[in-house]
Amino acid sequence: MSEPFNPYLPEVATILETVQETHNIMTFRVRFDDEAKMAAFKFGPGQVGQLSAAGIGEATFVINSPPTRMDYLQFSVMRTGEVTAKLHNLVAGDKVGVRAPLGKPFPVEDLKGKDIVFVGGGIGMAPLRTLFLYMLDNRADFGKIRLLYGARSPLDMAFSAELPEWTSRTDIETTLTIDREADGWEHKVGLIPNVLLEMAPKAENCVAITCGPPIMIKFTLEALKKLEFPDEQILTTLEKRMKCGIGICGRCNIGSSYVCVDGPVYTYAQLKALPNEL
Amino acid sequence: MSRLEELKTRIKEALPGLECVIGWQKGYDALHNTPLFMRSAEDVDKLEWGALNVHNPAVYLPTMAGKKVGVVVKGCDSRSVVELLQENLINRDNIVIFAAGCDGVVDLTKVKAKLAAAGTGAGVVTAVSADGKTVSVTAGGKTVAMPMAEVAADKCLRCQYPNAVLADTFVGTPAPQPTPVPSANADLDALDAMSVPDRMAFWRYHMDRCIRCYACRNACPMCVCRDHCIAQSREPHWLSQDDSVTEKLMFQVVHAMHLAGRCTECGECQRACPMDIPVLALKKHLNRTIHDLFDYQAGVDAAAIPPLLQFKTEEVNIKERSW
Amino acid sequence: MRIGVFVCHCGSNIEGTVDTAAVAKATLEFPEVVYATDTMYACSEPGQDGIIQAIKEKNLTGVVVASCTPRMHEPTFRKAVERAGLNRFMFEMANIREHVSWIGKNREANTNKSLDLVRIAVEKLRRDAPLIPSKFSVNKRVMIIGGGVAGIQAALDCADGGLQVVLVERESTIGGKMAKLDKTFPTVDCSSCILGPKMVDVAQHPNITLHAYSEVDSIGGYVGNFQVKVKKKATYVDWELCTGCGACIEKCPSKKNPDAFNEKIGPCTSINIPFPQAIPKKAYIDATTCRQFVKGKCGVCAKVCPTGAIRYDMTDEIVTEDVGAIVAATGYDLFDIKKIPEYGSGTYPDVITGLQYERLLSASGPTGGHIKRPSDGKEPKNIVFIQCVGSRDKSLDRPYCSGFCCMYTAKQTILTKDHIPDSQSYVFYMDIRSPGKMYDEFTRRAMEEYGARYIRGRVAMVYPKGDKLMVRGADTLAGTQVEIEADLVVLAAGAEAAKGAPQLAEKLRISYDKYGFFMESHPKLKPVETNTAGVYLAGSCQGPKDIPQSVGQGSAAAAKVLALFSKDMLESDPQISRVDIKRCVGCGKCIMTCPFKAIKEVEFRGQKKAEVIETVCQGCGICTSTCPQGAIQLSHFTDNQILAEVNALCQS
Amino acid sequence: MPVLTGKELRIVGFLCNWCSYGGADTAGVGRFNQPTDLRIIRVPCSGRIDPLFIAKTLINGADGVLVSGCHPRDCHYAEGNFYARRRLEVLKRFLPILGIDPGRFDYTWVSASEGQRWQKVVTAFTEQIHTLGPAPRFDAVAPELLAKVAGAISQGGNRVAA
Amino acid sequence: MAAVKYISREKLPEWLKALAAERRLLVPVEEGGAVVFRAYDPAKAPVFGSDATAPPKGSVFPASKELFSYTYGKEGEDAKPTLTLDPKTTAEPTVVFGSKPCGARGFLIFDRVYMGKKFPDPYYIAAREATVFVTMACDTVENTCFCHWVGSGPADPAGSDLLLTPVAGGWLVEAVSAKGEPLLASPALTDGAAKAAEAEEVKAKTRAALGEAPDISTSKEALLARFDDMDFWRDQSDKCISCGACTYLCPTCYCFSITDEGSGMSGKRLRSWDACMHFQFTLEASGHNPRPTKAHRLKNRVGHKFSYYPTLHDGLIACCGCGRCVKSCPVSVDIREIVQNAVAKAKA
Repeated sequence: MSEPFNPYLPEVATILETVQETHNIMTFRVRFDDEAKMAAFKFGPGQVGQLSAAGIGEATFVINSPPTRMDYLQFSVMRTGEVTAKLHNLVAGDKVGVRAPLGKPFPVEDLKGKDIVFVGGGIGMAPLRTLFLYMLDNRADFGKIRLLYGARSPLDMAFSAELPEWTSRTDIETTLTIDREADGWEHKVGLIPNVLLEMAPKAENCVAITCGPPIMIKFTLEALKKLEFPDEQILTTLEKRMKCGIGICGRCNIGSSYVCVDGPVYTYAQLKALPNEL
Repeated sequence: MSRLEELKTRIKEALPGLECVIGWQKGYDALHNTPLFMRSAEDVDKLEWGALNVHNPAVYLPTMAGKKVGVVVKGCDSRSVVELLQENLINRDNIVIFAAGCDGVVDLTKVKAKLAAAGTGAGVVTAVSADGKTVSVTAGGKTVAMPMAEVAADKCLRCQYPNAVLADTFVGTPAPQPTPVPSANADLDALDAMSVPDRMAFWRYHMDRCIRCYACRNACPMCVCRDHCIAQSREPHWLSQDDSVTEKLMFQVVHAMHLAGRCTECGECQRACPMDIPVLALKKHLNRTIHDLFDYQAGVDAAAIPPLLQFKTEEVNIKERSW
Repeated sequence: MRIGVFVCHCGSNIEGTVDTAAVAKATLEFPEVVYATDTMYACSEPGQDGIIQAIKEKNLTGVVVASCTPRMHEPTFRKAVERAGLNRFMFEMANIREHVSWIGKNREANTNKSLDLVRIAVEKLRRDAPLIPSKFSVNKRVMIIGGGVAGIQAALDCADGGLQVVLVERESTIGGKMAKLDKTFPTVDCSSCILGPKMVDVAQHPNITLHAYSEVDSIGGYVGNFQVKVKKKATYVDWELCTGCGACIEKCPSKKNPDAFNEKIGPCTSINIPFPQAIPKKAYIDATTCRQFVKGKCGVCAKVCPTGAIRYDMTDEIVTEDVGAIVAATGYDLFDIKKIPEYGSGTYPDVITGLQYERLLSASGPTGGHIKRPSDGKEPKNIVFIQCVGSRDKSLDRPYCSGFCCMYTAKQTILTKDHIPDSQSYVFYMDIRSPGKMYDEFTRRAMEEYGARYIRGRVAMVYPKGDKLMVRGADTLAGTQVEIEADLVVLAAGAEAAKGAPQLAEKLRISYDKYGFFMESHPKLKPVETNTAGVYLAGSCQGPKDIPQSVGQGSAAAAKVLALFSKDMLESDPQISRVDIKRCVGCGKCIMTCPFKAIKEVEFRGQKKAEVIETVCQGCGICTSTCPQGAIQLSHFTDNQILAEVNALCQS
Repeated sequence: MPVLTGKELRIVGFLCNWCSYGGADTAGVGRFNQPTDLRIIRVPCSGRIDPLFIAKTLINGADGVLVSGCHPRDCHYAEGNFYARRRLEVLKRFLPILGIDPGRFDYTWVSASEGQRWQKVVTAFTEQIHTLGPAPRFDAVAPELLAKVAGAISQGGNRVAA
Repeated sequence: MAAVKYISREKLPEWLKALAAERRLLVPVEEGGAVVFRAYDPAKAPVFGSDATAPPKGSVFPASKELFSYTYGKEGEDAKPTLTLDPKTTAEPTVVFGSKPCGARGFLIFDRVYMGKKFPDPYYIAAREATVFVTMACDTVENTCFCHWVGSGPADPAGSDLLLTPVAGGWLVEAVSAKGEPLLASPALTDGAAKAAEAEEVKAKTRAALGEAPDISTSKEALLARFDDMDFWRDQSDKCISCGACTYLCPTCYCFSITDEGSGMSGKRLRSWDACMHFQFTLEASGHNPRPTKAHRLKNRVGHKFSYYPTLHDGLIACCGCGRCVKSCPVSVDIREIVQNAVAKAKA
């Protein structure tokens, strides 16, 4: 008799590779040990997973590799607490548990044919990366794609290995920025919202997708409003403390919306309709 | 003017300069009073004074740090205020203390037992009257008269400070200090009389029904860690979430040890416990130890240093063991 | 995490009673241990290379070595893992030698216990985090406490090395015990002839500031930045003006005071310069005997002083010296011979200590170098020396050997013969301890060339007979009782810790043994270091020493200070407490209990929080056990680490 | 297997690094034979030892806990053992009310030079624990004992009303 | 429906013994002044008079439950790590005997969440299916009772499998679900038809004693309307001490925490009761807390029960009106008052 599906039971996965992105961000590339399950695994860009270090606990991270590249699932983990500290101690070959996919993905179908502006700050680039790469892998389906990615300093910039490719591609427009001047930095210097205003993307047929620290989001939203982006054309992802990931345990709800099942992707219009408890 | 009326008058006078004044009002039924946060004159009119004011309002003070608040206190409550002052957890300039002589408060568990013995229950109480000596409770149509000495909280039966040890406004005549009643320490005496293995069984029996709600902790005015209690942290990770008697007891040990030399025996931990677990006995025992070792009582001197936060190079009452 | 476990045989020291291979194999069952091996000598070069190689080959991220005590080789192995690229705190030790193999012979129990100790080391290591030291500047001044020969040597070596030196001396002159000696063994050269020039060097050295007649009042700060408050005791003489001419001493009417410098066998004046070669050569008034102070009138010295230097209203003064290191060289004091009444000290004036005898021998002593016994000034002919008075005697709680008495007694018998050719010396001894270069030859000369009669045995009692003293003892070699008629009895009083040594140790935050001698960091490998960074030891304050040993230690301590100061910046030990600002409720209990004032209150977003001052924190962890919410955690000994060790031991 | 069943009991030691751990080292260097039950956890200072560690260790099933630090006045950190002395004494007196035999915990002072004293302490404490035998556990109180105590409680009432 | 039965007080132990022989039988017993559900012990008389201090929530949703155990291992020469997870979803057959209707009704609230379509919870489902509720209708009402406010009542059979109604000399026994029926087979039970009328009378009398319920049908909107009115929530929460008594004693509170506990190579992942009134509940690793004060947390607690849950679940209020949160609250916070205040404020 086969066991009923157990939403609490992680898939055992092996770390194939780790990348120290910044002093406190580490990227993990993992594959399920059960190859059949790996082959059958489906998810949409923006969906999250619970990464377990059994014995310590679980934490939620977006799957930041795109569904178009299934050699591994990639998670980028900023060290903030007990679970993330343990994850940072792991090395290739170590075992983790993965419960995924959870939550809802970006509304990819609705984005087709649109111009896209990604605005990512710091670790907030992770949720954007999955959709960004998905779009690159399906380049023809989308209009003009622009990426604005900022971090405090060059050393705080995750995914640095990929940046040369992103900046050199001609079918997209990538802008990198840091908060303050730094030696050897060849890109922009300035706060993300200001650089965004300089870029001045046209709102027409364009969707802005943003993720980053709260303060950056606040001013980016203001900038987008200045640029006359309607609320429905702004997408962001929310971060909340989650335990179950399946809409039960009662932590991540904002009123009656459970971020773990209804989110983490929301339009600004949806967010405004929710009670104010971020 | 009664103590209550004078208190109301004085609070109304002071209220304009205060964020609020904390006291008591009638609760959901005649047997239950409940804490009252007075912000307007109408609120002040709800104030109650008497045997049903079982709660210790000092518990709210540390969370209101930075605001100027008033608090109405019984003698025992005032000791918690003193202890909080001593530990710099509240600022004397921000606290206005209103007090009156206290004739003791009831222990609702004892009242419940009396009602049960009379064939009725605390859930159906319709009226309560008290005259200082007797509490009359009407429940399920029966009126049960209970001598105060039989239903007063243990702390009242051995009360040393019926009048606040510290007050800005003390109204009415001071209450006389009651003669200690032997049964006031019955819980600790009973434990003392047990063998050590029996005590282990005692705690195993009682802690088993603990639901880990931490009411004991949150009702404790000296549990100042509150949101950051090590009972619920992973770093440090003192307790697991296992539903086991060892984890539950370990929390009581944490609570008691953290209170050693700071506990004023207000009894809120035990009163708050929805499962009626006699956790106060642990603190009583520690207080006795602290008194024996350091001749110290918490909550009477705002300038004192808690005994476990200081030392003497020669400890008079600690004998070195010979090996 | 990838942990490697290395179980050391320590030759047969561990392997003899612990199955190290079995321990290594079993540790592979522990979490995150990916490699385990036994090794012959983990601390040896090949042993360390093996660890480094394994770290590199097996990609280890943490290492446990099960071997000897971490108090011995933790630094060694930390350096080794650091050489392999790991942070040095990603390392733990299990002490399976001192705590296992050496204390029991049951191989099964030892093997099992060793495994348990590795288990807790692994659990602790799994919760270790890399710690990175921060740097702070060093005040390159050094304070030497004590101006005896050890302190003088340390001061001169430091000063010659270019350091600013503050030398603090309790007496009014430096020189210490050596200044009181007549001659020194085994060369029999004049003590003041070899010490005097060094004392002058101290006085003249531009890098040395001397605070004589001063004591350390309190010590704050930490290595690199100590603040020492020095109490300059009132001398009642303005030393800026005093020329040391001695006019006041000549005229002082209070002349019959016991002279401390002469070990109280001669008199001195109330205003005094202890001896002609004193450094500084300045007069001071002993207020306990001075008539001006005792009777309220006199003022003779003030009248005669040609420079007007007398200041009866002088008071003690506190000066603060900022220094980066401290050398304690406070020397020793003598065992109080009155504690052995059988020897008659205190009752019979002709029972004296060896050091008093030195003063009788010394040309600058009270008798001008003529041996005259205290009672009647007669020249003694028969002199009995008694060894081990207050040494090697459990009944007196002085079980240790004072080390130098055998040698100075031999020297004194030689000098006696030189002074009084027709004299006869007798020496009662337990064993002759003369393990130094030319030492044993020297004692033999005393017996063979100078005819001292050595009697192996203890003296039972000394009693008077006429103007003589009868010394009754045993000759254990002959197996007979002996009784010797003596004109003078000289007791080789043992050395004990200087008065006030424990109090000073507490100020220095260093340990001392039950006799008051300061504890060195390691009895063999760190003889002049202490467990408090920046505090060093020289000379007899650490235990009885003769002159060459003291001088050697003075130089050694100086070398340590020079090495410490060779860097402009010191690294602070990162093993300190850290505050989780999110969890701190600002109650200040940690601030109250920190012995080092290393925690301060700060304001963070309008809330009170605790903050650790990195360079001041010493890593004791009192704050961690005080903080009820565990918001301040001592790195490397966090609650979770200790709890993990506890849990590992409690699991069934 | 953490302890040798039937031969050893579970004894946990908390020793300060500077004095007592060194004293235990000295005992080792002197080859002073000791029972093998004790497992030593090294801490920097006896002041680092939160009494709760000891309570936790005992409640979680250790048969004995021994704490040792520098002699009073001789703390490497000047004051740690003074605080420890107060806290440990309070704990020691607290244990019996919980139902833990106070003989299962002791604290003492042993300096780095006192190897022989350490041997004596370990031997005496280990003997003491063996005399007490394996510690009863809260989560395994014998049903008969539990029934007896429960019976007494339900008769006398949970809290004694006057 | 099977015929109604009757069980006399005298025969009750016989029935209980029979039930206990086949499965875990939980009954309310007094323990140190509190009444809690414990495995039946013939030597200890169950307490059926007043409602238990703690509801039988733990029978299906234990305070702490192992979701799975984990074991790390190593493989081969180079000690490659392995990880094995072993879940235990099975549940022990159980009868909960003697709960009041509100205690059993609580699981209706659970069912909607734990037996949803998207992520049915195998642990809950197994336990729920293995548990039979033999409920006792109330014959007295307490000051804290308000089951009639939330669509329930003193003889509400919802969530129960058998319903016992006190009548003279014993109880009328009615099967409410097919799951309950087999339990009626015991010879201790006799035909109860004759007692049915008396039972109806008891039910009606008890219901009448509760009086009229106020109209809180607008609570959904009324509470949402107060969402940003933090002064309102400050006033409601002032005296709350932010403990978990209300939550843990609530038959409908179903939130939980997941934590790992382990030592060495193995351990377990636990699901344990958690309380939304605790600061830690929503505390994020960064230190940010979306519900930083007790006012925020009480708002969520009341809002969840009387607004958010009904919004998601066809208007069903996530409260069974048992009144434990009021009765057991150390400071007598009264959820009835809060809901009414919000409703009144919305009307005004």
